[in-house]
Amino acid sequence: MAISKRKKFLVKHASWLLMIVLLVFWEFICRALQVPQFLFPAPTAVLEAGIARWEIISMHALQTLYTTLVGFAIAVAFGLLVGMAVGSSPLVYRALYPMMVGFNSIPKVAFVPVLVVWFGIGTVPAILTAFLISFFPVLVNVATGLSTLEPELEDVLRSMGASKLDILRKVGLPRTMPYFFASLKVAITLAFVGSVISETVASNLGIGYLMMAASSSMDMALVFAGLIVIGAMGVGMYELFALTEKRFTGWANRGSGGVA
Amino acid sequence: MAISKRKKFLVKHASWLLMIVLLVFWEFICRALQVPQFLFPAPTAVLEAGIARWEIISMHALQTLYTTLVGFAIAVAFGLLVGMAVGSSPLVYRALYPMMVGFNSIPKVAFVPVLVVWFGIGTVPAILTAFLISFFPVLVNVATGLSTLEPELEDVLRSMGASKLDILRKVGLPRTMPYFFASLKVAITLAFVGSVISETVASNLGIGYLMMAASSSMDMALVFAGLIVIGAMGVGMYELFALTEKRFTGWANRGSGGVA
Amino acid sequence: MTNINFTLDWRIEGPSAPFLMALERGYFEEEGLRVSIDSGNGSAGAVTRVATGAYDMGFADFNALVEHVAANPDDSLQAVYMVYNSIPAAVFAAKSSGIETPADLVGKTLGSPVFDGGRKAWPSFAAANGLEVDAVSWESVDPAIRETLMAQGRLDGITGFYFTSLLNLEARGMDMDDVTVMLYADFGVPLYGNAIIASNGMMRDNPDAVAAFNRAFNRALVETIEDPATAITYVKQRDGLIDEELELRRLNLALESVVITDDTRRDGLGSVTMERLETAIDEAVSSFGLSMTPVAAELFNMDMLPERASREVPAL
Amino acid sequence: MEQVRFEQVSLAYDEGGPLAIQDISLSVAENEFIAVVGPSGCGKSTLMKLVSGLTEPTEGYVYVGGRQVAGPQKCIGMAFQASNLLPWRTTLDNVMLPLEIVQPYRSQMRRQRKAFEARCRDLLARVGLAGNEDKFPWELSGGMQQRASICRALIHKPKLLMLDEPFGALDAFTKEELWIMLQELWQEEPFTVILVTHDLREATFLADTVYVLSKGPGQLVARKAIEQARPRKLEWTYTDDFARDVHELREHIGRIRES
Amino acid sequence: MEQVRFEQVSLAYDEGGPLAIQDISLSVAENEFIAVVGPSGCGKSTLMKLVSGLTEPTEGYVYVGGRQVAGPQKCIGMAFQASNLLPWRTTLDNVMLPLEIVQPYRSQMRRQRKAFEARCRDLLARVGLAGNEDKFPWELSGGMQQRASICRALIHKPKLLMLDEPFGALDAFTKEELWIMLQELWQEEPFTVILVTHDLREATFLADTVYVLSKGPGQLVARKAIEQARPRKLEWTYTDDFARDVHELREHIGRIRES
Ligand SMILES: Nc1ncnc2c1ncn2[C@@H]1O[C@H](COP(=O)(O)OP(=O)(O)OP(=O)(O)O)[C@@H](O)[C@H]1O
Ligand SMILES: Nc1ncnc2c1ncn2[C@@H]1O[C@H](COP(=O)(O)OP(=O)(O)OP(=O)(O)O)[C@@H](O)[C@H]1O
Ligand SMILES: [Mg+2]
Ligand SMILES: [Mg+2]
Repeated sequence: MAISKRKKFLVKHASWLLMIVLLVFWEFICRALQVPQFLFPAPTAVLEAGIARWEIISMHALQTLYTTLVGFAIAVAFGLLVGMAVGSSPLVYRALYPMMVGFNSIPKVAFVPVLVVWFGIGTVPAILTAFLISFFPVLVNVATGLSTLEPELEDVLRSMGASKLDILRKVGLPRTMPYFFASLKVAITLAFVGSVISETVASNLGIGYLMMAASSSMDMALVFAGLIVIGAMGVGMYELFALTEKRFTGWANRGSGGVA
Repeated sequence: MAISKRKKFLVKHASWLLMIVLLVFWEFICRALQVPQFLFPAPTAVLEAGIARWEIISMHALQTLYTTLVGFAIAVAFGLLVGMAVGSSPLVYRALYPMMVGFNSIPKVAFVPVLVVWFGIGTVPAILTAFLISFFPVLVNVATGLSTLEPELEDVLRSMGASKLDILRKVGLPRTMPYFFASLKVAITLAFVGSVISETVASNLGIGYLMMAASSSMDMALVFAGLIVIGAMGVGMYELFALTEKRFTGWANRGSGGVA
Repeated sequence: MTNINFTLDWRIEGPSAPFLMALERGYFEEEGLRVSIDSGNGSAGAVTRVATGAYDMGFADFNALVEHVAANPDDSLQAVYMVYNSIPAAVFAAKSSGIETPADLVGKTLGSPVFDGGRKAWPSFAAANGLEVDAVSWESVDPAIRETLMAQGRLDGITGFYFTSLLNLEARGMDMDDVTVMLYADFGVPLYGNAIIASNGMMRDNPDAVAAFNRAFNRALVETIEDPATAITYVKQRDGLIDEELELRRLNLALESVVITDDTRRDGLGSVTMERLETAIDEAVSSFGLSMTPVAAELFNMDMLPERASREVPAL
Repeated sequence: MEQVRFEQVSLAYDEGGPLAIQDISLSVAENEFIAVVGPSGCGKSTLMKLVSGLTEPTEGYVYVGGRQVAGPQKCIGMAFQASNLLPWRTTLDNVMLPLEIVQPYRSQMRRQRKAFEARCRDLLARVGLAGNEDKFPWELSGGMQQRASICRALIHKPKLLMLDEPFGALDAFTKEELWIMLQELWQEEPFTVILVTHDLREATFLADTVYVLSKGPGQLVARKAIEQARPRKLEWTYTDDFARDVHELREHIGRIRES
Repeated sequence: MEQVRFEQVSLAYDEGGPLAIQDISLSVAENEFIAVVGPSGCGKSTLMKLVSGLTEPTEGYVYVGGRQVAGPQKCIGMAFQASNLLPWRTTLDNVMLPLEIVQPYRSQMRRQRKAFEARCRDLLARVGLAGNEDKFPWELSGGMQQRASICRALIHKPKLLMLDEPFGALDAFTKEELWIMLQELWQEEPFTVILVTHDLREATFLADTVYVLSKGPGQLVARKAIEQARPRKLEWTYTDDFARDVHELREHIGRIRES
């Protein structure tokens, strides 16, 4: 029992423990190899910079969080809708899929200038970039989830005379939830990447701007503080999903003990 | 029957047809709105540029394809392995997942300068960037696939006294294939993005370099030709997966008629 | 043979001509050097590349070097050949916004990336022309789109490299008659431009190779000035993508604006005067808000320059 | 009036492949209770899919309620051979499903949710699942899943009820209780029933007419009317009369196997 | 020698929740054929999971082959109540699965693949599935899936065979054929069998000993030895002798239900 309790403790706090281990390791590497500050600052330096400038950082972070979340929300809605279309119709599947893959192979940063020219500098291009970069995983996973739906379950609904829409709502989507939540984890990281990238190209606000500004004044510690804030926001969003996911896909995770 | 034949034809060639429609639409917009060439060149201009410089483009494209594929291969292997660990062990799940999400929220382009210092400019940073950017979707989907494995199927193997590894090989992985292939579609697009981005920052070769060079000589048609070549390579890779996918996940797609 | 890997400030363009010419014509080899040249990612990035030892030498912004050494006093990177005798930055402003003189900039919006040399040196420009530092407001935009935005009238003006932004504005359909161009050097900014820099290790272990590099480069630079059109062919040879005509213009603009100046006519190519160097460093320190002032003599190593006679600006 | 009608129906799952059923013609009157028996793999489940419109016949026509079947039907309740409960819904929610889909319940769902829930709980209690309403399907035993699936087929009072081996995983006593329950429901408010079963006693006890399918591609080989009056009592199953009927069916099937 | 032994075993699926089985003690001799009967939901499948080590008892101990069960066993063949065939494998490959996992077959797989395949095809033919080897599970009827699953449990000649309602979806004739087949196999090379079934005739015909579980949390309420000599013939099932045994079991269960 004692062993199991210790194990539970370990499982519960594993992420913190690992993070601390990694930070210590990073600090050690930086000191031992004397990695120059302007290349890769040690965590202590980053922390220092972060604390010293936390007000500025948090202002920029809020902006980035805002654009990211709006872009992400649009991406999820769009990804779900198109994913449903792709997953339910062979015609749409054939027509859209290659196109989408092609489009997504293109670095979105190439479109930012065009967006800036159309929508001005700042929030809108960041939102759109976050959207453009993050809808694809949602689309692919929703489409895959729907197209691998067991026909037996579909038949249950069909036998009641359910419409296509009913089938989608009552069987297709619930069955697709594990796929959907998996894609959210990928999509949120991409949304952050998208808005930060757009901010580096054209914005006066946001972590992307902060990082550019910091790196142009060679303040790498601040750059890394920005990166870490992004990472932390990503983790925060993940924890949020993890909570929701538990509710929606508990049935699918019934096998794997403590995971879900 | 005639109708069904026409429909089949439509389904088969849908991607081409849609592409042609879009190109015509793009051309039309460019002409009608007189979109300036330096902002968004028309397809005809892009085609012209592409044909005029096809030798150079294909040289750069080959380099990009090479770095992308190597990075992608590493990403798939790594994503599979870590995904298997995350999907089978609650401890690893808890420890690694938040970390990975945090890491992936950070734009990879921020790491390229560091990679350049260690590995010089060119092929290696491009490969590594492609890897870093594209392993996450594979990891997430493999982990999700494994952790949503029906315990009933697992029990079949367990009742034979199969080892954990056997269970993974005989049930876990086959069951996860639909998830895996979905992730490949996302990962390959990201791998292209990664290597191109790395090339724009640190390389003398590759489509990324081509695009930067072209844009600094204000040859937007060539920039877009580069983008389109990337897209086309993405589609090519997708078609390759689609073929393999059919073999491995046909069982899961049995419901959806002509799709798989 | 000594191996030297060298990073440019930016992509292969017209102004890279002398480096490529020295390579292709074998001038480096004649000096006993095996040189490889890579394209760069910004003139500040080049400093980092050399500082970390990833590259032995590079073509980098001298002001970025000042900044780097101010932040990392232990790093003894040195500039060894001042290629651009003055900072190539300029303000480009639309006459339609009513801008003819620096004073007209007050209250206007300028655009450029935060790392742009012109933007960073703005306080110098402002001081030299009697403006408040915050007389203009800034939009941070990527280099790739600032000219587009200005051409569209979304920005009153931009800062940028003279010979880059000028060409970009033209390509976006602006008539240079409608644009006010204020080259920093012409408006009292004493800052230096891009220089060849050498790493710590290079200077310590093999100063002769650095000097040799400079000799070879100097020779190529002189020949480039004499015949830019031929020089451009080496650029084309290296990178088939470039538009020769355009790059020739770019090269000529660079030569005219920042390479052939009163100073270089007087002191020869590549050199600096200690006096101006000190002013320039002070100016950089105050402009960028640096915490310390590096010692001028440690930042620029005069000993590496080829002899004076070979550095004469050729008469055209 | 005729409720279901097969006209020389054949079906091959793969185009040009072997037939699953062949040349079947039969008709079921409104409110008739028929049973279909036959060896394993003869096409009984296939027959059910045809009636409910889940598959289309390769040849011939199927009519339900006088209309040719083209796609899923609205008035049907079906219990599948494998219970096919939705794993993300509790037992109660699984049984509620038809009420969320089928009119007129669907439009009353909002207002009457509580009443519908009570109705589901009642039905679940009747099949012995009281107390299991909030369990998920995988927390039920095989027989319990099957009973939940029967409830799901019944809850919306379909005009045509189709049961594909609904009692296969139940012990004799539970099974017999459910026979009685089904008969009661059917007598209270008559509806048409098609029952597929392997249990000849079950077929005899419940059905008005029993159809026997042959092996291989299923063909109709016999049709036997069971004349016993309703309500039938369990005691009847101990009579010789009953045994004779069962035996006759048994012989039909035995003959198929030998051929 | 004792093959399986339960010592006061209880199990609750949820910690502190209701018991699924309660205080069960029994022992199965080597090569004994036992059957377990009881009302639906009484814990028969749970019992099987305990023997095969898929679940751990909450209280008490389970021994197999003299060793306490801690985790999955190596010498077991199990046919689940729901057939649980792997959907990405053809019928043949599903039946081959144990040979890929269990020693000594596993290490001979490479060299003897052909021979093993032939063996699987033989077994499939014996249960009437010849010609369906290359079909996927969802292309089989319910009864065919069940037969494939029986083959999968038998193919590697396990020392302990566990069958959880293996014949529930089969018609009477196929079922009886398989009874005979199972008895033959068992007599050729004896092994221990635990059979869960709802069919009391089946239990009586096949088993040496029949255990009766009570409703609710399953408890052992009766144990009946069937004395009939082997090999038993189907004719025996028509005798009064047989009927009496079946009836006795029936009464046991009937009494459970009333209580
Ligand atoms: N989805 C399918 N694809 C291809 N063949 C199928 C499919 N479903 C059933 N079959 C085949 O059709 C035949 C009839 O199957 P069906 O399920 O109707 O039998 P059944 O009478 O219900 O048998 P059981 O009593 O075993 O349930 C079988 O030979 C089976 O292999
Ligand atoms: N995975 C599970 N989680 C929670 N409860 C379960 C689970 N599996 C079974 N149960 C419960 O345990 C009890 C016994 O189930 P079990 O499957 O052993 O019954 P059974 O005797 O096999 O019934 P049947 O004859 O219907 O198959 C039931 O009340 C069931 O609800
Ligand atoms: Mg069937
Ligand atoms: Mg059971």
